[in-house]
Amino acid sequence: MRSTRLRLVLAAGLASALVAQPLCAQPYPTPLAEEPIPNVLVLPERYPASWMIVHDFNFNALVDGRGVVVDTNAPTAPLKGWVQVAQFGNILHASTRPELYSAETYFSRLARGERTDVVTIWDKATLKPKGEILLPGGKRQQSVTYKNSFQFTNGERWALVSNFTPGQSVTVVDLENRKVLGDIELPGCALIYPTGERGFTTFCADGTMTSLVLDAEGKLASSVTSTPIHDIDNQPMFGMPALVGRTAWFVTYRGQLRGFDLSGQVAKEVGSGFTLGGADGGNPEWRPGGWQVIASSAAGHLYVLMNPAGREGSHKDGGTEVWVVDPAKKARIARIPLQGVGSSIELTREARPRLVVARVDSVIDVYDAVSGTFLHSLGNRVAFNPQTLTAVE
Amino acid sequence: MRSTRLRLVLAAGLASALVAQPLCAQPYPTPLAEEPIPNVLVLPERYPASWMIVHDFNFNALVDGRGVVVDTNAPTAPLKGWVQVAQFGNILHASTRPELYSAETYFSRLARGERTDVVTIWDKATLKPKGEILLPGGKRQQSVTYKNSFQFTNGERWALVSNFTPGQSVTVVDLENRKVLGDIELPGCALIYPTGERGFTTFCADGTMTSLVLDAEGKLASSVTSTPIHDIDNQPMFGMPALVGRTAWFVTYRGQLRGFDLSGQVAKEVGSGFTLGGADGGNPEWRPGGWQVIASSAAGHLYVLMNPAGREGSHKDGGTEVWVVDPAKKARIARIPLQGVGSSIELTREARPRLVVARVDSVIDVYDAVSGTFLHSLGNRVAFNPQTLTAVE
Amino acid sequence: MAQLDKWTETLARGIARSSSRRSLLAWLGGTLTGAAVLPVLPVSRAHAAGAPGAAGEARPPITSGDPQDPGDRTQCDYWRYCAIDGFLCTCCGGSVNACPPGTEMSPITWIGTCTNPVDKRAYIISYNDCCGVSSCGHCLCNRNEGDRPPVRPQSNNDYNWCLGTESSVYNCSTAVIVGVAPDRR
Amino acid sequence: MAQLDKWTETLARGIARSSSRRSLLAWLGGTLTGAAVLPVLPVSRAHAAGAPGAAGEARPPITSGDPQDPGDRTQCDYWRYCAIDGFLCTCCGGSVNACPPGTEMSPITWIGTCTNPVDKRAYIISYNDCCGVSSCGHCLCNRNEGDRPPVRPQSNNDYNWCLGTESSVYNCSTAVIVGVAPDRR
Repeated sequence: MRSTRLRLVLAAGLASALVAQPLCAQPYPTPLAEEPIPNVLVLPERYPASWMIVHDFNFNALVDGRGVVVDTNAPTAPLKGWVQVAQFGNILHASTRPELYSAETYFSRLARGERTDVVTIWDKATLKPKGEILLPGGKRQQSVTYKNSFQFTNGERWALVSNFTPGQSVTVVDLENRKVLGDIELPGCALIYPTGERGFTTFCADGTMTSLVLDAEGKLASSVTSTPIHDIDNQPMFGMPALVGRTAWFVTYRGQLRGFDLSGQVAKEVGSGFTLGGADGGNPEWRPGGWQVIASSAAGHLYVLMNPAGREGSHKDGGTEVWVVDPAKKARIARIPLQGVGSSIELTREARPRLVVARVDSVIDVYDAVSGTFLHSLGNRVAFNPQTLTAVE
Repeated sequence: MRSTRLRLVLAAGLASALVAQPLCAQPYPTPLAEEPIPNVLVLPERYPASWMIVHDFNFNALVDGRGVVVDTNAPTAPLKGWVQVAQFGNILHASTRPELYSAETYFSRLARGERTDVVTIWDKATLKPKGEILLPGGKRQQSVTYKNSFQFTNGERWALVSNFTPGQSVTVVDLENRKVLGDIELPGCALIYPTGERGFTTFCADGTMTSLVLDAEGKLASSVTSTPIHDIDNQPMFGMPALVGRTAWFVTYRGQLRGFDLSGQVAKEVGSGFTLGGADGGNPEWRPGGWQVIASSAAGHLYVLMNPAGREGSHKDGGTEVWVVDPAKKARIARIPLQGVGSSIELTREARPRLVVARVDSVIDVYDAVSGTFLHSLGNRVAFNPQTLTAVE
Repeated sequence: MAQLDKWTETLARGIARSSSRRSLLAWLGGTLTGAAVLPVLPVSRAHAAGAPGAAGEARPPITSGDPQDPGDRTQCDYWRYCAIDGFLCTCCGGSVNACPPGTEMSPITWIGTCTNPVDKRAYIISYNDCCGVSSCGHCLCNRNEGDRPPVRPQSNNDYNWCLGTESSVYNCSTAVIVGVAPDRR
Repeated sequence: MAQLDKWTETLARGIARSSSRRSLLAWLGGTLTGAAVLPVLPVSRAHAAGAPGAAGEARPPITSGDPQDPGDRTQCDYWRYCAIDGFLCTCCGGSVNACPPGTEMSPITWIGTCTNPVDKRAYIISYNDCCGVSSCGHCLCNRNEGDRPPVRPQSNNDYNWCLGTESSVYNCSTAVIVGVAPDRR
């Protein structure tokens, strides 16, 4: 390329014209080596288990959201790079392909003009876009990001995108063949919890849940609606669960834990649920609080972010402790005091897992998830608004 | 529209179903009045003389720059609204038409994809776009914003847009007929200082200045290049001058003041220039410092932002005083100490002008320009990065 | 705009499916007289930790001048904001009930019931979003009393209600008085 | 890319017009041996007020591990940054001499001459920008020694040097050793 030639000409001119003069008593006889240009870093195709995807929602410029790749074990340089996740978007991390996916909305003139909704396919190693799938209709759901607005199904070959106009539907996207398969209407129901091989479950405003099975073309094959199981008024469940295997553990605003087996075509509640219990120091009481408030370890323990100032309306205020629960024993087994007010938590899938806490002041702290010991802080060097955390599986 | 109908149905339902119960001993017998929906504020077509246009460069999201309309006399609500000025853009305020113009660059996917350079025409009253003029070639100059990258000529009927690829040229835009007239090549020359009726002057890397006259079609009619007048190495002039009538007053990094008469077709230096002088407390010496460091009053006084830590390389560090100079007397007539480190200054064109100082911490302070008295602060409530200030003429 | 009719239908269907079989108006009445209905836009964790009222920026107060409408409209604890979530338009070139120049007011939104501390009435407040201009960035405020998960959109304030507008880009939120609610039960 | 040839021509023409009639190489030599040539991107007034070295964020140091290349690469006072202007790529997923994943390194840029405080050599530093991803937002650094107005682009650090790249959107700036300069005169 011309540009390379020009640069080389310049470099050659410099190298020939500008030879270093020897210095007296120079303790370093050899100058520092010349360094290559261009030089762009590349990430591994498989991210290490200490890495996470942090969704920077960037409230002060919502059009400029980011899916940040973060090494939680590297406090000096936690930020590894990012992919764009524009305007109330979502980010998905694949475990079967070296790809990330963002569901985004663009306007041709930043905040106005022609709207384009897309699923963008990103190369995990280069963080460059590999392609995009246009989403028709300008109906992609825009909300503060819930992971369960954008989920895989069919063994990560497809993605499901929530729509909200405020009519509710889900668009089925074939990621392998990069095309939209169609829409599933979901009146009165929201969020996506993959169930079975090729389907998903959604919770509905009447307190029921509906499990849908898709056919090979992505059309609705069958659906089963439960009796009301969700007391939205008095025991509402946070929208994002923690997975232990294929069991999704939800926590309610008042601290009830409920498990749903999503392995079959129809979601089924596991047992009867149980309470996190109380503790001293609550004013008026301890309740879960934050954005992504529940996480799981590979060992099957649940971690819940807890707010001592629990009351009606405190559920997004963040928390000052993480409580650890063994759902097999239906018992709390530890309390982890935090360095600051946390808003979202996630555990790495390392052999000895770490608890990662995004704080309300944008700081991200890392703890030993087994002992609860504070390990180090990533500072506020990752994201303006770290909204969700996604462990690398 | 359906939406209006739905809203009215809802409102009617509320109004009929939900009648307030009378309260005992109610000291306010009448409830607060219902308020109209929709309700969008509109600005006056002619902005008051206390208003300015503040260019928020928004470094943390350069794609999301803003041209903020600010009432400098309203510390409680200085921000009146803004127009978008995307990605190293420029903003121009017309005095002859109720319009603002932004020169901008968009990409179809925020930071990537197809590039579009435009001049956008904004209605000053509604702050809505009225149209845009596409700029061909993807060559619009992108730099930290200099007002003199985007200027009017031909009685505000045309605009001149600087290009940098790094080849240098100027695109002539017909604002009235919303079309591009053509490009003027300017090898080795940068920035635009309107001269005469239909032309401009530019400064060149060899120390000369060139004054160009355009014909009625926007083509180059003639040009005159001066002898070298600009000692770029030792007495470089800040790029943005202050205008007193059609005389552009430039200040150099070392505090020389030089006037250029731009009223004719060929720019001419006015007199011999003079120095701002020194003062105690300099370490090593007082020099101009900041981004927009020189401003003028309608009375013809010049205001220069001064840095007591003046040295080579301090010229963008901001200043702690504003020095007032009478160019007719070639004498400093006042020193105004500032509340904080200022980076850009401008005077209103009010009967008694105010000095507006944008600080390095994003705070904007307002002073009486005649007495130097601090009047009030607009806080950091206007812009993330207030880069330039433009008085309403 | 046709989407809004569909939404009405969706809402009706959702209500029809519900065990309580409430009508649209009953639903409105129920929510209005129950806990505050919470609408509109994004939680800010940067501010959520503070007590309601912590708007995060020191600024001079903006008041109505009417003793019957007390409080500082630049602060999150102003009475009308009992269910708001987003940047306060009062700080963005708009006002408590008007969008800034250059934006478009969303035709649909969610409403809350907020009690005026002086006249003790419960007012119905409509939190219309202002759309088509990028994030205001000033006076972020989030109060979640009565907020419920996205499964109940009409009670969830995480959705972007810039719907039915030319652009879905969110700028700020208003708090408009649209009526007086009956006494709380 | 053809623009770059044009730029070479422009530069040559500009030099031909100049009173000193220096050749391209002479120009390079002259600037290299004079005050540092300042390149690359935007002044931050938010940080410009601080002394050089005030990067504005507390963070652990990142060093080379080589005693011959001393200093903290996350700080504005690191020796290679004598003429940088922009977000330090070291804080953005890149390094002192590499762009973050997902970006494209600008093929042209401006160079400075920075003295290594340990080996006392003057190194030629190329401040290549990383492009195609939005503002990094970390470690903004601006040092203006030798900076001259836009009339001399080769000595002005206000220009966005994301030129000849697929996108002109600026992310961060590197500081790459490309050679050793002769002793300063």
